[in-house]
Amino acid sequence: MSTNELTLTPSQSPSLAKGKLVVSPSQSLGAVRRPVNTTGWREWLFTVDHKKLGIMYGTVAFVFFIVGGVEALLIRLQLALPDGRILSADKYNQMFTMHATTMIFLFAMPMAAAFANYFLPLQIGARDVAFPRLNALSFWLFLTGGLILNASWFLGGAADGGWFMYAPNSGPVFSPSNGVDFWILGLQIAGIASLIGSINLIVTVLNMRAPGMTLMKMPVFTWMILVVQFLLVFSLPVITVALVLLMFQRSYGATFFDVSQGADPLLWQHLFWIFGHPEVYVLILPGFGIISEVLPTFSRKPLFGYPFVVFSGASIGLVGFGVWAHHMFASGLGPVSVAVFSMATMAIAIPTGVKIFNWILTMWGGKIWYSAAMKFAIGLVILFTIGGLSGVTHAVAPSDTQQTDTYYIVAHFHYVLFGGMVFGLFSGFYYWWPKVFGKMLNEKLGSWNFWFMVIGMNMAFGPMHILGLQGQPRRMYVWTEARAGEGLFNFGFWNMVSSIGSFILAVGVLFFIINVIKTTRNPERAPLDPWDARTLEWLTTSPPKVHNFDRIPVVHHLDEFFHRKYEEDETTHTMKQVATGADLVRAEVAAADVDIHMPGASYWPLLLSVGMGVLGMGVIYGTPIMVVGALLVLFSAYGWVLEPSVPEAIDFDTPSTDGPTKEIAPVG
Amino acid sequence: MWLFLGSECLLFGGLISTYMLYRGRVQNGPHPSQIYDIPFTSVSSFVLLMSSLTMVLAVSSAQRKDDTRTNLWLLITGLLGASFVGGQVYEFTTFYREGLGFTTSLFSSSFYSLTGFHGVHVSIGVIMLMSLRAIIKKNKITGDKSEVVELIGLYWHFVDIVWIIIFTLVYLIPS
Amino acid sequence: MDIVINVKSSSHRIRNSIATIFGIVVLAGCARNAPQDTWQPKGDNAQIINNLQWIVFPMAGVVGVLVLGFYAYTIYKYNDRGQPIPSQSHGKPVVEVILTIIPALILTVVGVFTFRGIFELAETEDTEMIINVTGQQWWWEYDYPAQDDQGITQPIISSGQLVIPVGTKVLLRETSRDVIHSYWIPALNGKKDAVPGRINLLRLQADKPGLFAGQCTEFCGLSHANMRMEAIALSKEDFAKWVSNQQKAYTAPADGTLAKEGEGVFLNQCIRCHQVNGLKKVDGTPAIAAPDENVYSGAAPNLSHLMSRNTFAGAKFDLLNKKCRKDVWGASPETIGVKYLSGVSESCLNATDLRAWLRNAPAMKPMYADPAKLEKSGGKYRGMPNLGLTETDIDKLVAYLLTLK
Amino acid sequence: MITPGSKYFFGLTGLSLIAAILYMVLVNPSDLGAVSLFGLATSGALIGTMASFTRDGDVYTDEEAVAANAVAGPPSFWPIVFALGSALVLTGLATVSVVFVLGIAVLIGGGVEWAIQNWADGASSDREFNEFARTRAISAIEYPGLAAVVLGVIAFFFSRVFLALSKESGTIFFIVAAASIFVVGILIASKPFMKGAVTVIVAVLAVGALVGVGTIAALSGERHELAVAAEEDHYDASHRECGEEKSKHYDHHANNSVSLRSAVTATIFVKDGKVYAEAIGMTKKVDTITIPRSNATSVLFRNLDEEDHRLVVNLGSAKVGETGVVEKVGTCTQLTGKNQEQVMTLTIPKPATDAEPFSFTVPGASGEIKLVVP
Repeated sequence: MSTNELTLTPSQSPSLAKGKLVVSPSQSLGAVRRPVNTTGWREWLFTVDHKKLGIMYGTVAFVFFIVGGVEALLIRLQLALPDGRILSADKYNQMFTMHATTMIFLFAMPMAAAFANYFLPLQIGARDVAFPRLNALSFWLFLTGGLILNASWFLGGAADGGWFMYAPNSGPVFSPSNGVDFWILGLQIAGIASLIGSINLIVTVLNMRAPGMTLMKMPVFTWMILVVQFLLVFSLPVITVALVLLMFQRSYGATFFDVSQGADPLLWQHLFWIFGHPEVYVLILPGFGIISEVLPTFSRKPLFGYPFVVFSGASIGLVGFGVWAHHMFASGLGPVSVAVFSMATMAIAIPTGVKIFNWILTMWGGKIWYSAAMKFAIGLVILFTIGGLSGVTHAVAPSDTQQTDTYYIVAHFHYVLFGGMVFGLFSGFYYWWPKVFGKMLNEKLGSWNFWFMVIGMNMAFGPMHILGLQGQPRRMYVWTEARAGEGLFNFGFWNMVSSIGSFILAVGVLFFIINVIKTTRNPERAPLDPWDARTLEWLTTSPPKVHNFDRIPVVHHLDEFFHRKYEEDETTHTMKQVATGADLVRAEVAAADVDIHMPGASYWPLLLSVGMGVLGMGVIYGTPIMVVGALLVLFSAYGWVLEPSVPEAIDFDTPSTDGPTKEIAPVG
Repeated sequence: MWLFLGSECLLFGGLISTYMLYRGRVQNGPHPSQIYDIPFTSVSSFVLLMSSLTMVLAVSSAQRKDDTRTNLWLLITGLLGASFVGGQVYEFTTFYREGLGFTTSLFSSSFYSLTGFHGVHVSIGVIMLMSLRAIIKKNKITGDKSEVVELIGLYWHFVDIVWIIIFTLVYLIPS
Repeated sequence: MDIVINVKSSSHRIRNSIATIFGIVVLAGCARNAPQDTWQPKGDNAQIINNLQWIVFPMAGVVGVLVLGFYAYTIYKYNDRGQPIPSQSHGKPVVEVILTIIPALILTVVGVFTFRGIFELAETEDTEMIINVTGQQWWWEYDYPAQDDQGITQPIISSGQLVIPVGTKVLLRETSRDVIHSYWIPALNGKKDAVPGRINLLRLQADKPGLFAGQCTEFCGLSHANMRMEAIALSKEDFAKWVSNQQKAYTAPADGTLAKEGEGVFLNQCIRCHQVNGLKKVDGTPAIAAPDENVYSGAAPNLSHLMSRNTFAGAKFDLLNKKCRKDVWGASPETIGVKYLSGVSESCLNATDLRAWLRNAPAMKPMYADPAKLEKSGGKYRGMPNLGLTETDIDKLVAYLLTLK
Repeated sequence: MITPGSKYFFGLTGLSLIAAILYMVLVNPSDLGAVSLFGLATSGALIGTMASFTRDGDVYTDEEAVAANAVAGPPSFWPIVFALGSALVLTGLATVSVVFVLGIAVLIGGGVEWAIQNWADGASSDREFNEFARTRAISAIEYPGLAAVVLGVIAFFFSRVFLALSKESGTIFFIVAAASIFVVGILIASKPFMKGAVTVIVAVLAVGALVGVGTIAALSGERHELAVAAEEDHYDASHRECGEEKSKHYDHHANNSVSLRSAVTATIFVKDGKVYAEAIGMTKKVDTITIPRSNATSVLFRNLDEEDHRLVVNLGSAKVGETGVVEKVGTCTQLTGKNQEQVMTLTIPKPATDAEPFSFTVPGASGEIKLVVP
């Protein structure tokens, strides 16, 4: 809702209107004055700038990536040898639950949100997202959720039911520690964050595109993010219901999953997977989006079959809602449903295949530059193809009953998610680092990073295919010699290979961290257009200014930036360079708009998130805390409503004060 | 708003399916067919339905920039909504008296969750309507009033439609 | 399985040396004798699945090799060697359509076979024998309802090892007493969850006598990894012998023996949860266990004829010592019946594990048996607690248990 | 930085914290009173912080100039409300918790209003502007707060009326009330030159009338049947009567619905006065049903007979409590009509003794199905 009308500027002030000489407030009338610092930690804490939020999302998500990674290494250490003793059964169960939860909800989703936040407005030529303060709220809520989830480690043990937390094993009797409560609340809060974020991004894409940018001229990354946000909007409420039911059961004595009352535990599975399967695409489509930018850029060719890629992305999203029960082939659904879901699952392989073909054909006939970003993108295509094909073997329901819940499925989804998602994100890191920080990541270290990761990944997850087919179930805190088989290549061998691989993988990630540290110390600035890129985010300085674009670009082509640099030679049909990227950016700076209103910083999103966290704790630790949390939430919401979204003129830090306002940032 | 409502649809979808799954599952306490008072609930459903009509009137008055009538219809909608909530409070009380607590059976848990969630939505709607009325009265909305009225109207219709679905599935279809 | 490996080797452009290693793996792949190998069907149902696997895995392998081979060629060929920037074409719809139709066709073929497979596996009409299988944390209970045509005149109850006759279509009616478990004997069929409050059907049939391993495959809490099962297929004659042994009445140990004292200890301690059919209290009334008062799931393994089984504690531990155990596992289909039916003799007993278990069960297998942490389950254990038995008690108990043939 | 304005609230926080601790120690550490006092403390702290943050509302003004131009604010009635709230809290502590909660609510409401009024009065030397500031700061709370109160009042008193009336007249009352709201609305709207004030007056009158009627209704108590229902508890297990004839409580409303089909282990039929059973997975009729011990298992009962029947399960006998009286153990379904079915869910912890085998029977029909618990 607009709060603009509530801003009181001196010209509107009744006293001045009457011409009386009184001392009047000359500043916006917030209950608390809005933060005006533009330096130091306050700038970050109270910012509503989508770029800063994007960087914060990325940083926090990367920290959680490390946390989840350490959990994974502990798991692999435990399983390297039979009857491992590194972790107790209890700790191991918490470890794999939190590994998955952390990687999915606290790394993959927010990291995608980081990219989306940062680049989506830039790619569509907007100054910010539609609701900047809501954007800040999303971030802080996500952080609160993440902290609550991980706080459980220190407060009586983390959740231990596996990331899909099947009822009734997650019920109060079977999981008596508070871990699952923390898990529920952490996910609820992180879920609210995602929901707000996705509505925000959808509105941004639909309403704030630069002039001339039709939907079919949007970069593929933006398209994929849009599809993901729709998936989130429609899948998150379902998990919310499931979590609420579980919370009622655990905290308030309801009996939704209590079999002795006649409950059906499959309800949880249905609700969970109606969310859970679209969630898989939520995780993977951003990766697809990133490489759909990287592959064309480094092949110097547009994406092959742009509309097909877009529509296959959308149809993957759509069909993704109709295949949830393929996670439940073994749960006794009855042959008809199994057959239907089996077929639907096969059908989803088709658009996925289309994507792979299009990526390959994008490179066909190109002029390929194998930079680190490109290597990761190629790695994604290969690894995802393998993961996709093992996915087809799961679609064959009878075959799936042999493979599901074994290491084969662990291998499958790591190829899909690690191969298809993490490689995409790393590709994005290398591709966009110069844009975000104005410095180039070291290509040589990038290469080491890539090769260690790709070898480590295949050594860690490749053998899991074999382990699964040899019959090693997942989620076992120990495996036993008695079931390992004979000969050299038994459980023992492959588990060891896998564990070694996981450490090689970790070294690969370490290379990335070294690279980042080295780059930060390196004073050399990156060129304005290091990759000869194709999309609008490069049409501004690196890093971009607070208001993103000095003037809002007008779009005529898909890959607008590229087409401003190159023109096709009529006779030879080759491309002729007419300008460099740097030239274009300089031209933009020269023609800058003046007096750009940007939304001002705010305390409230942060405070509201803290309030939500306290409220959540109250569910576990008692009503008084809940009351405190609720009051905090109400108080911040009140402050929020009172605060005008755009600060008074004196708070502007944009250059000029005279001249008409050309662009007013949206409110929210 | 549409996105939000779409999201809400799924939320209610989840709750309704939970209810549909569990409606006959009674180990203790009364069974749905034993306590539902269909005539009463029909009336309250009808009241809610009428409030949708008055909401339409409010929106059309707002479009004609007729503030007094907008206010009137908003008030009426709010009152009808409030009396619906009153009906629900009554219904919950009688059910409780009949021995149907929140944790009595699966049916009761899912019934209260579903209708409770809906009741909260209606209450929020009523509060929005009343506040909106006050804001219009004080002439606080500088922009297009009818747009705001329409948005809240959209929400109100949504809540209403959800109720019609709930009423049909929960009360009318014999389990 | 080898197919997957092919995909990998070609995919990553990993050089020849590594490919050779994978080649060896392929050879090793089928000869490893892993007890839970999913590619070694030993019965009809598993065979149906295996046939499907032999369609879809090679198909995936071939497609993978083709696609990735083509990709490798692209990567090699279009490296930047100074060629001009290519024309900015947005692709050819014809190619797209063809590339959509080809996978669709392949998948349709796979789909048809899958469809048939699903309905073949769901067939239960011609069942010859039923067994109720009940899962709980963390062991399986098997009970055989009376079925005259199978020679079962009284219900049989057992745990740890499922005994079935060869060539008979056996229907498992699975359910659970607490959380969801999953019953999986890979050599005989795919897995099927045991869902509390539901009865799921799973058909097994073994072609030849043999011992088949399995493992609970739905995460079921603390000791999920220790919830194992074994299925033993016996020839029809041997199965009849097994049945008659299971239906044999209880014989109390002779007075004055160590075993008789063990019976006393049993009646003092174990009977709280563990039933031994036919056991009588000192006053002559039947001793009925009350697991429902002590264990949350309300059940503990019935120990009648314990020594006819080869495992205990959810099949985590062997009742046979290593040598005897190997003897049974390694037996040929012809001899396994005799070896299995001979049960556990004193010389074959795995006394170490059994005694350790009686001494302190939760230390041997993680269970929720700490009374301090059982608030949410109303003070009931989830698993066997530490009974604090003395060594002499344990001696007596072992002697007694050995009489439960 | 503690400003004069915030001191009040910090004081309030301290006092109510002490009160809360005392209450928790003396009365009950976990009930509503403690929560409310605790909430009062927190809200006091919050408002206090807010006041000190805003430096008592000295919004970026030159303080001295304000002081010099200071104009007395309009008279305020919030202190009185505040006092009323305190009185209610005290009364509530001594009497009913509803009054107590009401008091807390009034206290918070009055406090907030007072604080903001106070703040706005000091905001500048311009009264109009101060008024504007007040409205702006408060309306975000006031409107929804008031709306919630109105909603609460209507819902509460409406439901009281229904509870007091009989089922039928309650429904009629509902129709009349809703219809009159609607009709009055139309009547007012149909006037070409309607006035907003009319609406308000009518609405206030209506709500006032409702409060009046509602109070009377609340005082007169709930209708008879409800009180009886609460007392009798038709659905209590002790009312379960398993005879052939109809039971007054248990068969109060017959429940002929089944939703647990996936879980039934066997189906028991009665047809032509005879009982027989079928079990899942068995092609032939069975005369024995095996149910694992301690496992909730459902059995479906289908009546194919002309007459009503119920399924009874006999589970031996047991001593009841400490009295030592031996009673039959068992349960039954409700009376089931022709072609209807009902589910019986059983959890049997122990096997039968030889003397008293378990069985299913149908009163009024011949034959029995043996029930085996191994």
